[in-house]
Amino acid sequence: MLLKKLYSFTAAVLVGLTLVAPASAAEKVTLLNVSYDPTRELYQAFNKSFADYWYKKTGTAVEVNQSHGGSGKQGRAVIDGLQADVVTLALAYDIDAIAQKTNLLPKNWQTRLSNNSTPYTSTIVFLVRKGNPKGIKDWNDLIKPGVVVITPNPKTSGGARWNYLAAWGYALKHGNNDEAKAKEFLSALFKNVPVLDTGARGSTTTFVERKIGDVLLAWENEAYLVVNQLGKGEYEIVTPSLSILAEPPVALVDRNVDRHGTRQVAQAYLEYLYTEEGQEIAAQNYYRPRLESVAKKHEAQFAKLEFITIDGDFGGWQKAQQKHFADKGTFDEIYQVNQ
Amino acid sequence: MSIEVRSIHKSFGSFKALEDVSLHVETGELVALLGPSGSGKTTLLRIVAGLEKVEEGQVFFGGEDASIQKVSERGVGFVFQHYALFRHMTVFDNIAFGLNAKPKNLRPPQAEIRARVSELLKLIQLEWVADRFPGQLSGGQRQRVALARALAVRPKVLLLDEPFGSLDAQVRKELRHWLRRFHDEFRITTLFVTHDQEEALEVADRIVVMNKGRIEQVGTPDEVYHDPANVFVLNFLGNVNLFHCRLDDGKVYFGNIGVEIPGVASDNARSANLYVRPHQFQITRDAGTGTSIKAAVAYVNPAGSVVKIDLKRETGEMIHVEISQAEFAALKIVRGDIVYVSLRDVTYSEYQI
Amino acid sequence: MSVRTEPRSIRILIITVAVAFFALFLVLPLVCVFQNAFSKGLTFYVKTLQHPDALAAMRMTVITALVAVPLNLVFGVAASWLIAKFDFKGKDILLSLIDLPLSVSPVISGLVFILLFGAQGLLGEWLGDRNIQIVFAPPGIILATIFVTFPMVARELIPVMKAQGNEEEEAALTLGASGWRTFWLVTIPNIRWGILYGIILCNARAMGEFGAVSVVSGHIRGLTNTLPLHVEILYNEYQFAAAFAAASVLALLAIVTLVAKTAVEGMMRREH
Amino acid sequence: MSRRFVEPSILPGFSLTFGFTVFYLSLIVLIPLSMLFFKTASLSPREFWEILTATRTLAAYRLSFGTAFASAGINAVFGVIIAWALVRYSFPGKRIIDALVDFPLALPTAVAGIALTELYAPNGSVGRYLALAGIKGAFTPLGITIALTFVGLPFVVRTVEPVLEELDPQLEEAAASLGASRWYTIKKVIFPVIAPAVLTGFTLAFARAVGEYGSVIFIAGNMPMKTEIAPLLIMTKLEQYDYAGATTIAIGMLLISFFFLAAANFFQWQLSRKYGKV
Repeated sequence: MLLKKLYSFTAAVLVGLTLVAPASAAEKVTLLNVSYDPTRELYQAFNKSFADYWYKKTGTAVEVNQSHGGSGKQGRAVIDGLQADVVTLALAYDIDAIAQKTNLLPKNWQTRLSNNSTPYTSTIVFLVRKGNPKGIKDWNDLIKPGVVVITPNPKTSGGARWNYLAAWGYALKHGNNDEAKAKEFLSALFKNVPVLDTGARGSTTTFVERKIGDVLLAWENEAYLVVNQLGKGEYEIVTPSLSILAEPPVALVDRNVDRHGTRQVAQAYLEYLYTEEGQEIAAQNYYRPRLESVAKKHEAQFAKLEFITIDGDFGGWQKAQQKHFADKGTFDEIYQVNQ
Repeated sequence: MSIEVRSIHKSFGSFKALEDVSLHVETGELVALLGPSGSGKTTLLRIVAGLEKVEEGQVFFGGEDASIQKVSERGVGFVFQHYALFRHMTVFDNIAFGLNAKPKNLRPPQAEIRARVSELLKLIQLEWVADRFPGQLSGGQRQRVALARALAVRPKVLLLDEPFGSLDAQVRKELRHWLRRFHDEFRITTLFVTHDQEEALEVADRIVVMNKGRIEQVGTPDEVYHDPANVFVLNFLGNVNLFHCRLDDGKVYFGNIGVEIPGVASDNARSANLYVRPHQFQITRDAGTGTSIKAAVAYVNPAGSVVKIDLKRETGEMIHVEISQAEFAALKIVRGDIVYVSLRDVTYSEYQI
Repeated sequence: MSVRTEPRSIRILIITVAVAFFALFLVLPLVCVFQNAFSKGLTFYVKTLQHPDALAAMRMTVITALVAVPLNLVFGVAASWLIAKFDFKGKDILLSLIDLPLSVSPVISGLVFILLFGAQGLLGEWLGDRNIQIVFAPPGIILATIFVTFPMVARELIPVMKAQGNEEEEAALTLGASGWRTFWLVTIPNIRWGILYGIILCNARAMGEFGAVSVVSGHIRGLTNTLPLHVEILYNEYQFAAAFAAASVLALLAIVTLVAKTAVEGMMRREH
Repeated sequence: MSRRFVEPSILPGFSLTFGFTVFYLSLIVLIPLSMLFFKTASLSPREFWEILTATRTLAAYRLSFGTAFASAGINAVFGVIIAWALVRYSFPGKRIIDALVDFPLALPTAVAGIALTELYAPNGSVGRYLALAGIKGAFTPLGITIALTFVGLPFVVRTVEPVLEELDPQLEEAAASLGASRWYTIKKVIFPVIAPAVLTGFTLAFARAVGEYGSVIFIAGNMPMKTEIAPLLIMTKLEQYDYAGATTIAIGMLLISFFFLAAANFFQWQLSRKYGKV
């Protein structure tokens, strides 16, 4: 409500018109969910469901506005003042950044909701063209000469960082935990990457629309989206022997909800993600649900594989970011060598 | 209304356009500002109009200080060199502009404006172009419309900047005469700028000759032509022959020929520069009394109201002479003839003592 | 054959090269946009454009242009009057400062407003305390657009006014008109085609700006999306035909702009 | 020099327009832009220098300025050819071409980017044939150059066109009457006259191309060190919450642009001094 008024006010000041966002007269609550790229379809469905639920429960209509973009970019927008009530990003790192740079939410935000504040998980899988002409089965197939790999840029894309870390984890495991070998493995892998799009969606477009590459490293949910909707019958999903458990976290932005007077509904919004209905929607959108009952129901959909985790294997996002993706991290080193 | 300009100084950046210029124009006079380009004549005109600000000096209209008035309050009629007609308005609207631009309480009723414009259109004999746009008129027509526009507000003084500067020779002559007649009829104090000496001599009551930001001479056309104040004025108004000569014993010596010249006083001078206009010579077939100079006819141009003859002295010096057609007919000169030249008069002389 | 032309063979070669280059770089992209836009049929096309988000984006785009263009127009007229009519110290510096936004990357153009008005920016706290939202809201989009289109009108008007000279204004003043009346009755009618030309170019850029607006928009569907951003969103949702449909509106706008521009040029030429 | 600040004029409105122009300029352009320097001030000179000279930054600069330079060069050549064809010859479709020259100015850059990628990607309608010839269009510096060429095309054509139109026919006739061949006339008589205009167009196209983001980002490929343009690097830094780094790179870009523009202005000033004003 306040958000809308805010827009109207500022617009009116500059524009002299209130056309932009006419504050509705009826009791209606507006939330802003700032999210990352691949969750568009998920939240489209989820918002509808939540609105029904909330209306039945309280009699108040709720409209959830969505903002999507690269996870890092979205985090920065919130830091810079984008009035998010809730953030649902690709990495805990990006929400950590918000907590560190601002006092919008407490530093212990991740402990406030169950399962590390990640109501659904996902993983990184391979998407290959029909019939898997290059015979790609696992990570070590990606570094073979002549295999063209598509992945976004880890510097700008959250998904790409999961890709990178999954590959790193595989290389460590199969190289006696030798970091130098892991670096070599990733260097060889990225030699096979011809385009680094800025976001996961850009990579998918490159792979699907531009028909570039033999294999796309993708979020599992994105891979399913492509296989089932975008290019039916043209693609196959290959699940590697090992991958990373991607945990996209969600959080309430305290200062913003208090300012907007939306704490109650925003909290309910996030909690609804953990309910059976919420979990069901997540599963339908190919996110791995946390709730046992829903997981069981969709068991067939999600392949079983060995997971490494960000906290268990990389010591958390802060460390992983520092080591791999910050300036002069391992990713930069790879490109200095490749140069 | 009289115009008085008092010790005007004006510079553009480091260029001094006008230096200590003072001028008085009587009510009803038609005065020409004459000078080469860059002499400051247009600047002076624009200062009188109030189009240019001055660093020093004042302008008075009818004894009243106009320096403090803005251009729009001065009540001058200004005609621009390139007419500056409003190209998006018809001739009618152009002429009516000054009346329509007056504040509401001073603006005459529309009927009166229409009558005034019609009257002016009649005056400039262009009633039939009232609804045309300036772009559809010839140069001469535009010039007259510009004049009518300036006159519409009944200006106290009329200022014209090179009014005929960009017209063909024929139109120029016509308009020149028209302006003279117009002035004789209405007697509006008029100041106009020109670089054409013939135009100034023909039209103006008085001529102000300017050079390098200063006034060289002010006088009637007769005065400035026949009695120039200095060499610049002399040179600027018509052709002139220059003779360097020795003075001795009341006679002027060109080489070894001594000539007695009327009006040249020679008290104790030694050498002199004599300036002689082409019409001030007399040509004879015979040497006469011996006070003439021998020369050969190098070139004859009989086309025109006078006959132009170039003579070459034995020293190689050229003399430009103009004689009447009647004289020419009597003399029957052809190229190569040897003739004798004597001086009827000298326009101007300089002496070294 | 006139001395001012070349042999036929060379003439044909030059024309061919010009047309080929032109086709490759200009016509093909245009054809590509429309071909993709209608790839799913007219009904789909219309439906895409009638989507509430598309309409909201169009509304935002129009509002942005409605604010940015008049402001830059007023500025353009003032600046061109200043520069064409007066001689003052530092005029050259002022001129290049006016052109400055043209050589600033759109990304930077957006960024500077975040640095100024963002929550972490210089004025962020002050604005936050007063609940005034500039970036990630329409005002930010409008500001970034004004920045990007800043010199567009002025650049068109300065040469026009310079070529015009001062004589007509001076004539009006000697005829007793006040400064304002001179401005409205003489100057404005004389530069009206220049003004229109500037408005058209400024408007096209204002409606089409992507980079700068993208940085300050916040990408909230239905609220802070302009049409170019909407194109990107659709593209990222794998709705390629829809993205190109929205893009075709902008391409159409570009074509209308060009037609209007050519018409105005014709008028200008006819008047001289 | 003791010149006055403003030459006196009877035209009104100097204070008003000067005040308003400077105010609006400061408000919209100068104050926001000064934020770049404000933000960078948090770095020590050494940090500033290190960011500016990091290999990745340098590679991005090289790419941005190199492709901008290349595209401006291509536009200078083809722009003159197009302007020449439009001014001197008549051929079917000339009016349409003349009108469409400004298309890139009017077309939103994002749309241009998507359309060009569609065309020049290996499976695109042009890229297909390029691929056959073994040339990679999209996702290489060539693709970036293509996008920048598109964006900068109008500038050279539009600055050269009026100069060609106003070129005094007597110049060429004089040259021909003096026995010069056509090519010699073009080289020695016409080109020197249009050269300053070509340079102006080149400079404008270059300035526009250097900062271009929307149309490039789709077609670039964004490989660090290879196809990562400087504006993208700024975005990347921003997404790592590195404001100072981003503004440093931005300032670097601004300074290099200014250097190029100043050099071009100087060169042009020399040309026009040599050949007289065009």
